[in-house]
Amino acid sequence: MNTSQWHDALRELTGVTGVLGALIVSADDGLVVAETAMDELATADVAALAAAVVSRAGRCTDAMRAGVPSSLHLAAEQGALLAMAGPPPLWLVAVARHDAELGRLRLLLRDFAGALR
Amino acid sequence: MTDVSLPPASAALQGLAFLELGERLRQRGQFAAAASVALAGLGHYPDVADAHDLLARIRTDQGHDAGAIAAWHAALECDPGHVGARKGLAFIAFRARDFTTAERQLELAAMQAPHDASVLAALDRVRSVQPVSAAEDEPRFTDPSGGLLLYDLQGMRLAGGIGESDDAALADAVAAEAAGLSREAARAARLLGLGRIRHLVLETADARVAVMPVAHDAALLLRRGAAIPIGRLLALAGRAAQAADDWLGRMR
Amino acid sequence: MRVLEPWVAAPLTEFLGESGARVALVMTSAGQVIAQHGFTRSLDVMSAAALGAGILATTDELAHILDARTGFGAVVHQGVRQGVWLAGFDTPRGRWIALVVFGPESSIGLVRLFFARFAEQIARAAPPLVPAREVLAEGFERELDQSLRALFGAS
Amino acid sequence: MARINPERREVTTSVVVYGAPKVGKTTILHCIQDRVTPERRGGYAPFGSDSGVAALLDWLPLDLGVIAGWRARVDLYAIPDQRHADATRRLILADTDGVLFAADAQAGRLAENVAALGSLRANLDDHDGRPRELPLVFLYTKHDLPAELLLTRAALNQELNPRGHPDFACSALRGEGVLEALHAVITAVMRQLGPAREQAR
Repeated sequence: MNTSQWHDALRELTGVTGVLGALIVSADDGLVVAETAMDELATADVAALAAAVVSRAGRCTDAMRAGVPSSLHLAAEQGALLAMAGPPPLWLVAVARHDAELGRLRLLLRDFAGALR
Repeated sequence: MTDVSLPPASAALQGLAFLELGERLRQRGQFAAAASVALAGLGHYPDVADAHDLLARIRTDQGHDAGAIAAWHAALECDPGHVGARKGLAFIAFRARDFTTAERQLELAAMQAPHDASVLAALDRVRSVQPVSAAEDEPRFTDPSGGLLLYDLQGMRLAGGIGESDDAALADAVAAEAAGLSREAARAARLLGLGRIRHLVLETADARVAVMPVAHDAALLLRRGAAIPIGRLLALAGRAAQAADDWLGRMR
Repeated sequence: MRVLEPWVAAPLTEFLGESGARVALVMTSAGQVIAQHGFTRSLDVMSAAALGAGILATTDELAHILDARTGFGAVVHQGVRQGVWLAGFDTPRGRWIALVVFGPESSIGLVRLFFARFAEQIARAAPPLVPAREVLAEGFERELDQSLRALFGAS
Repeated sequence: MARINPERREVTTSVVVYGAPKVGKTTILHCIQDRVTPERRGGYAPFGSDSGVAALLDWLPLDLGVIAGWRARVDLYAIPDQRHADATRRLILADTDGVLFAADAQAGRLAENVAALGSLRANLDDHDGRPRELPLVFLYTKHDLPAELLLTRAALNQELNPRGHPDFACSALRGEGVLEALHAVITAVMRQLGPAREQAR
């Protein structure tokens, strides 16, 4: 997948009902690599915070000797953050409202994360 | 008369050929002969896990479950990662309708052999027949190898363990990291306007982990094998969270 | 933590806690130290302040040459184990500079995120500026004269 | 700018020693450091010199004690002559409260003094190009050399100090004149913090 295809994939993710934005994040630096999002989503903040959660998740699964995280789903009262590992250090991240089609979003994320490799 | 051409007993015991011989006798139903070969072999090779595994399978076929369980535990003492022993113990537990133990043993087997199709199939089989009754299904905090950990947000372990036998130090280390994860996830949800966190699910190649806040400034982490459906994992975690609420309420 | 302006302490403490940064230095654009956390030797503080201010001044000059209208938000040096974040920000007391050192437990993204909040808090926390004029009362020059004589060892 | 801390009644001002290359700025700071009572000055601190980089900045903090109820301090800066110090030079001048302009009194150095004075003015312009008016004192150095080599004070003032700012002849090596000039520039700087009145020359 080349970078222009990245944007096509991100647009498709953002097209899922209830999705506020999708981005590719460099987990090491917590920075945005590519993004498409609605105006109200602060993608730079999403990148920093998602990368921080991914980093903590990795330390947790490492302590449990359960391997490296490949996906992460944070569900909260008003919305959710989903993240799928691409080729290190990239992660594919999406932020959605609580009424979003999370099941479909999750499958798309999995497919695109795989294609990022 | 046995129609098997038996090499002279001494020769049979030279290498580990007795394992193959014992297995062939077992498969032919000649359990007594198979048992004597296995026992003789164990006399010479007491710390060969496969030898205990062979004896355990023979005992299972003879219907001596207790003997089989003892032999498989002996095999695990020689080799804690012995997948055959885990599968054997799971089989006996399953036959006795002890689905929780069966699932537990197969999960430990899956940890050792994450890509062993027979283990994953057995896991699905055990899970599919298990009645979804709360009591039988309930991961208990009191079971240190139950893969269920309760901790406070400062990272101190309150109860439970993480499924690697009852290694307290490991469980404490996981509690410390899990608290960091819980705090980070809660901060991210708050700062991104997603509201209060409900749960977090992590997937790795070997495991699925649910992290869920619990009242009284605590949280729990539930670890299961990679094959468990997420919905089921969250249902288990939800029930554990209720149990934790009550338990912490009584404690505090 | 050591602060020259007490009202800087709370925002700086929160910034360090949230961003996970290890060392932080806040200074005027001339390199005069306002607050620092994590430095152990005062000379390091002075050197870091002067060098940091110099780097940002040079970067502003580069932005000027490149006609980058708004200049560069921040300068980041990312090493293997540590990163250094240098950024200027406007405060009621003029343009200040922050130099932040962060390790693997933090990231450029987190420092950037919580630095923006830190700058906002500083702007809100700054007490009204005391007008430079009228600080010293009438007749201060006699005391000043005595002090300067004492300073130079003259009786 | 003067940094004023009303809670602790502290005021810190800064003075820059400015001048052409080789005029002896660092020597002037050393001369001051040697003659100021030790307990009233901080350690002389060349910045960055121990890290293999030529000193970016020389700095000498002076404690004036309590004046009219305020703890007063003055930071003296001298910016060495390296090319790459331009950014630091502009930066320090942007925030300074006064300038001690050192000019080598030798006739052969006049052109360099004029150039240095021009660069000072350019660096003192604020972002909108308006010249910043701040206390300025002239220090004509090298008066330990034979008089025939030196321009007279009148000639130096005519070329460099037409507006008649305070000026002092000095020999940094012998230490004469430096403290008087410092006294004058600090007084002028502190006067900025006193009651407003017709600017005293």
